[in-house]
Amino acid sequence: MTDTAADVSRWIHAFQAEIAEHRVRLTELDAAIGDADHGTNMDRGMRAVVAKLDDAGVGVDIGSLFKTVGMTLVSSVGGASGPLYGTLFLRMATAAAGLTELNGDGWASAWDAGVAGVQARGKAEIGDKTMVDALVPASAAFAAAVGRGGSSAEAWHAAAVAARAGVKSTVPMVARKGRASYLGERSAGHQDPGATSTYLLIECGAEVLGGVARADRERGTATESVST
Amino acid sequence: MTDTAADVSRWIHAFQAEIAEHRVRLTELDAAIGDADHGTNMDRGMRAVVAKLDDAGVGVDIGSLFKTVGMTLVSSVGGASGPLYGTLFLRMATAAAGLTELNGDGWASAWDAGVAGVQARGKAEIGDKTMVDALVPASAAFAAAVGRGGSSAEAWHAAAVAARAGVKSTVPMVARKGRASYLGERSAGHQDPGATSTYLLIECGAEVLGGVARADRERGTATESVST
Amino acid sequence: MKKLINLPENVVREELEGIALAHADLVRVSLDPYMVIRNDAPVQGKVGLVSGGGSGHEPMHGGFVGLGMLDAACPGEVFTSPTPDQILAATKAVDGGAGVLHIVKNYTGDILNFEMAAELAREEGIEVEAVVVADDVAVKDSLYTAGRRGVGATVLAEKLCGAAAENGLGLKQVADVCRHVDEFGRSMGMALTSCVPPSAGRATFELADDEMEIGIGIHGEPGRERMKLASAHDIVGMLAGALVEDLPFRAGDEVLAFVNGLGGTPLIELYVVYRELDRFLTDKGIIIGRNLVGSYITSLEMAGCSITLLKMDADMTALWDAPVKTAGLRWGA
Amino acid sequence: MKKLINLPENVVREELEGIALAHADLVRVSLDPYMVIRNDAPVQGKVGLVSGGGSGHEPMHGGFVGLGMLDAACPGEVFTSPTPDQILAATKAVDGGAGVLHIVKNYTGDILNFEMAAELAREEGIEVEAVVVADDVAVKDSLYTAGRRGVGATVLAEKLCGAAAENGLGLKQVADVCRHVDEFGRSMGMALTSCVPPSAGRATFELADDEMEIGIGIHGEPGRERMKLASAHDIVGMLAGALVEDLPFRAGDEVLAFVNGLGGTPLIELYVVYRELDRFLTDKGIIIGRNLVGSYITSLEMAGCSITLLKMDADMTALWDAPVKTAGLRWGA
Ligand SMILES: Nc1ncnc2c1ncn2[C@@H]1O[C@H](COP(=O)(O)OP(=O)(O)O)[C@@H](O)[C@H]1O
Ligand SMILES: Nc1ncnc2c1ncn2[C@@H]1O[C@H](COP(=O)(O)OP(=O)(O)O)[C@@H](O)[C@H]1O
Ligand SMILES: [Mg+2]
Ligand SMILES: [Mg+2]
Ligand SMILES: [Mg+2]
Ligand SMILES: [Mg+2]
Repeated sequence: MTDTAADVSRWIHAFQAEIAEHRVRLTELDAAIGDADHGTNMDRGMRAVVAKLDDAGVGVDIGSLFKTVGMTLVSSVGGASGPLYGTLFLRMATAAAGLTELNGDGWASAWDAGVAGVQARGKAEIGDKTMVDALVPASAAFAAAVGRGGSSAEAWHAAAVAARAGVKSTVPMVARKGRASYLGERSAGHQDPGATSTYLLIECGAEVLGGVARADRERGTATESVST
Repeated sequence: MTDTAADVSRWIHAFQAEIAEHRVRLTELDAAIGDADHGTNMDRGMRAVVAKLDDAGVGVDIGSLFKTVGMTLVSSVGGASGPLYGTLFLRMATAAAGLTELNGDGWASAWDAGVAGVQARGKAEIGDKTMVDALVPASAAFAAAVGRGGSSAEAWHAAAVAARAGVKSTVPMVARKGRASYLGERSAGHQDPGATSTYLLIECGAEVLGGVARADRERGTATESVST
Repeated sequence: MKKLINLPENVVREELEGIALAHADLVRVSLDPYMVIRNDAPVQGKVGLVSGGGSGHEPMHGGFVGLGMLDAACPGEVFTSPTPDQILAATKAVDGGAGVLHIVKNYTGDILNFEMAAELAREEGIEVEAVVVADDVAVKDSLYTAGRRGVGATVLAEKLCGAAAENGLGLKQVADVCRHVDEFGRSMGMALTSCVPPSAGRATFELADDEMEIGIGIHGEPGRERMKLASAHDIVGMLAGALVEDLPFRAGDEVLAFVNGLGGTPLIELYVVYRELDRFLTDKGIIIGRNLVGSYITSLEMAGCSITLLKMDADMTALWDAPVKTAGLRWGA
Repeated sequence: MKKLINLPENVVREELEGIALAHADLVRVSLDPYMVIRNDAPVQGKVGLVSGGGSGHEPMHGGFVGLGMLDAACPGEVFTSPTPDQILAATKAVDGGAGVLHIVKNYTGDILNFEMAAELAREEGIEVEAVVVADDVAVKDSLYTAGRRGVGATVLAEKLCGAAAENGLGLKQVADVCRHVDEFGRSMGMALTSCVPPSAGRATFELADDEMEIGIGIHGEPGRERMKLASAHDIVGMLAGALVEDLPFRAGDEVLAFVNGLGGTPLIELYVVYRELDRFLTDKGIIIGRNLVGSYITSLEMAGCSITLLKMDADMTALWDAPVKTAGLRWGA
């Protein structure tokens, strides 16, 4: 498992396409418990990201690639998700600073740093019904697979499975962070939009970088709202 | 035909009751070509008038009775109809100043003065789709009947018939005065609310002072909107 | 009917009580008859300014009482002209010996009631002039109508005359300022939704979800045309186009451009409209010397806007810039 | 969707262009990134004041930029927080060497973006303090929520801090004024109709013709309770009752009473509400020292109102009375 900046860039492009495809659905999820803009926000941000990458060129330094992604998200998304996704990538950038290749351990520390950044910024814990519910288990599963000496495919697959379980787990939760928390008990029964977009991010990694075929992961079903 | 202040007061009371009964209908007529307040305006004014009469007592001077009616309408109605109905009664007051009885000639000159006042104030002519279209022919018919030596019943009956024809004549007219004039051609096909309330005023006189039975005059039909 | 009110028949009284409580530093309010009077009226030696009309157009007129604008406002019931005794009482209350100007919007009811009031006031020895403002180009001004309605230019007239009176000008000169506004001011409005008069309890007219009314009056009077909802750009083209043609306003003319909300339209939309108006006028070489953007002459909760253009000169501009201290319009004081 | 706009995606930019054109005498506007900046910024030696948030709440915040209030506002897209680079750029533009205060409404997005901006600004050597305003009592303030939303008290904070900064107070003292407002200010709102975000194109929630939402947020967030439409008297009882209990406000307390329209509610109704509020507070022995009635923090075209009460003392009152010269709030200048 070693990925170059070009590989990482393919992942980011795939994520942009995925967000564009699920924009309306993500906004609908946000309409139910937030303010109906998560799809619009992420779509605006990811379009800006790929425009930037296509403009500026990807280069070889994975750290600077992540930094470009993070900075662009921060400066184009706004809302809660802008700084959170931005921080995720900016911290991954610090972890991958100067690297031209990312191996299993490299990815694991990047994820770890990114997730820590998101939690430091947003103060959310598992169970608060946020993107953290997808991100933390995914990162942990990735690291565990790498620790067991697993392949790239195994690590990404484990992460995607964990992210998928994480996003599903948000459905019954009562939100304690973000806009959805205003709803109190009424937030239960709805899938968190941020956790859903995070799941899409990791799923894209599994496909593009882990080479895990889409069908294996029942792609896309996590964007369907699950009623309880 | 000689009426005392008490007779005149019965007429005014009857008119108040008539307006209260037809309030909604008058407002509906005004909604079609004006601003939906003629019934409310006249009802507010006539309630104030009878309250004033009941409070202050009617006295014997018909001139002061008319003056009270006119002043109260002026100060409680507002809109176009307040000054116009107010002026009608204030001019009748001047014509009847100091009189304790009104005979045919007295009534005819009072009407004549009142109508002249309304026209001086509002500058409307026959055909402009206003209360003038009921008032002018009614006053003329009253004077003609008196001139022919007709009885009170005959004079009031002639006035009511003329007023009724007058109000009906407003239906096809294109308004040239008041709020309805903004509608231009679209005002045609609607009966004028002010002409309608004027018709009710004269009809009440015919019943209370002329002793003309209601059925004879197909009472109330003039408040129905006539579609063309 | 969805309104923040108690009983519909008490709206005007309760509103006036609210104004009295909120703005005791600026005005005193009489409930019988309804009047909003400048706190320090009568100002000796100053021409008194009185306006009035039906309620439902707030902040006009009660919100424009104070230093540099009206001395008194006479609110009628919703959409119903005030009565002569009300106007007479206000005229007497603000007469500081230099005469009183009545600023009257051109509606039959307003005209007749103000006329009677002026006659009564003159009988009592007060010098009164009345100027009728008739600026709504949506209505044909002809022998066959009651003439153009008085709308947005009235707000400007009240400000400009107020400044003129404050500067010590005489009755005739202050009236001339008002006549200038009437002569060189033009307005037209449009509605996205109807107003709902409280006593009627229902919309005055119905517009489909994709319709608008061009040329609407501030009492919900029908306009020139009902048509499909258009963009702000096209709406401004229609409204401003009609105004510019009417006076006409010409390249090189300097104007005060007034974008007014009708009560249910938020400021964000008014600025979008103002941007279009600026572009429209700039395109024609017409110069915006001063502007006003906000909801100043409303029609209850009607959504929509009106545009008023007033041709300005240096004197008018100086009057516009002069201090004004009212609940609805305030600067320099 | 019935709005006076062109393309929904251009509303904010076009609004800002409109503001730039209408208020060139007060502010300069940047379109990339979006900023409304006081004309004479940076004012040397004065603490700079920056606020911002999603658009759709006009006149807040862009309409509050000027002498005696904000030095800069950062508008985001409709209902979307601005980004850190925007806030950073504004912070740099208004830094007059005395530090910059960020006035932040308590929403996760606003907090996070302002936090990042403050970090970046500090890295560039600018002293930044941030105070979060969280005054909406409709939301439970607990570990289990993102905390109370920042609403009406923000407007008051911007005015009061603006005056404090103008008076030459230091960053910490100006921030203390903001903390005072946060500590002693409470708000609650209610809606008669939903807002319609332009990009969504449809109402955020549906209310039946006889329903209202008590405790609504300014982005159409659900409130405490949906119930049958009540009288202004009862509505004020519910809103003001919740506020008074919460602080609590006690007999003898002096307050600033702020009745705010949400964008689609006309002034006539707000005065009816103000009358009820005055009666409610007077009944409880609470004294209204100052008041504000109008639409200052809106939610697009939502019909409804909010009430804010802020406990005042002599210092706060002096700050309130100090001159302010902005498009949205102006007196004494
Ligand atoms: N404190 C937080 N920590 C982590 N994630 C959060 C936090 N607050 C909100 N989120 C995530 O952000 C998502 C909403 O993003 P978005 O709709 O783009 O922003 P906003 O809520 O400002 O409109 C939520 O679904 C949630 O997953
Ligand atoms: N210039 C006028 N002369 C005579 N009658 C008039 C004139 N203008 C209006 N009217 C009458 O007034 C009536 C409307 O009265 P009302 O609805 O009470 O007043 P407003 O039009 O001010 O709302 C019209 O139906 C018409 O008969
Ligand atoms: Mg959202
Ligand atoms: Mg009428
Ligand atoms: Mg009327
Ligand atoms: Mg948002």
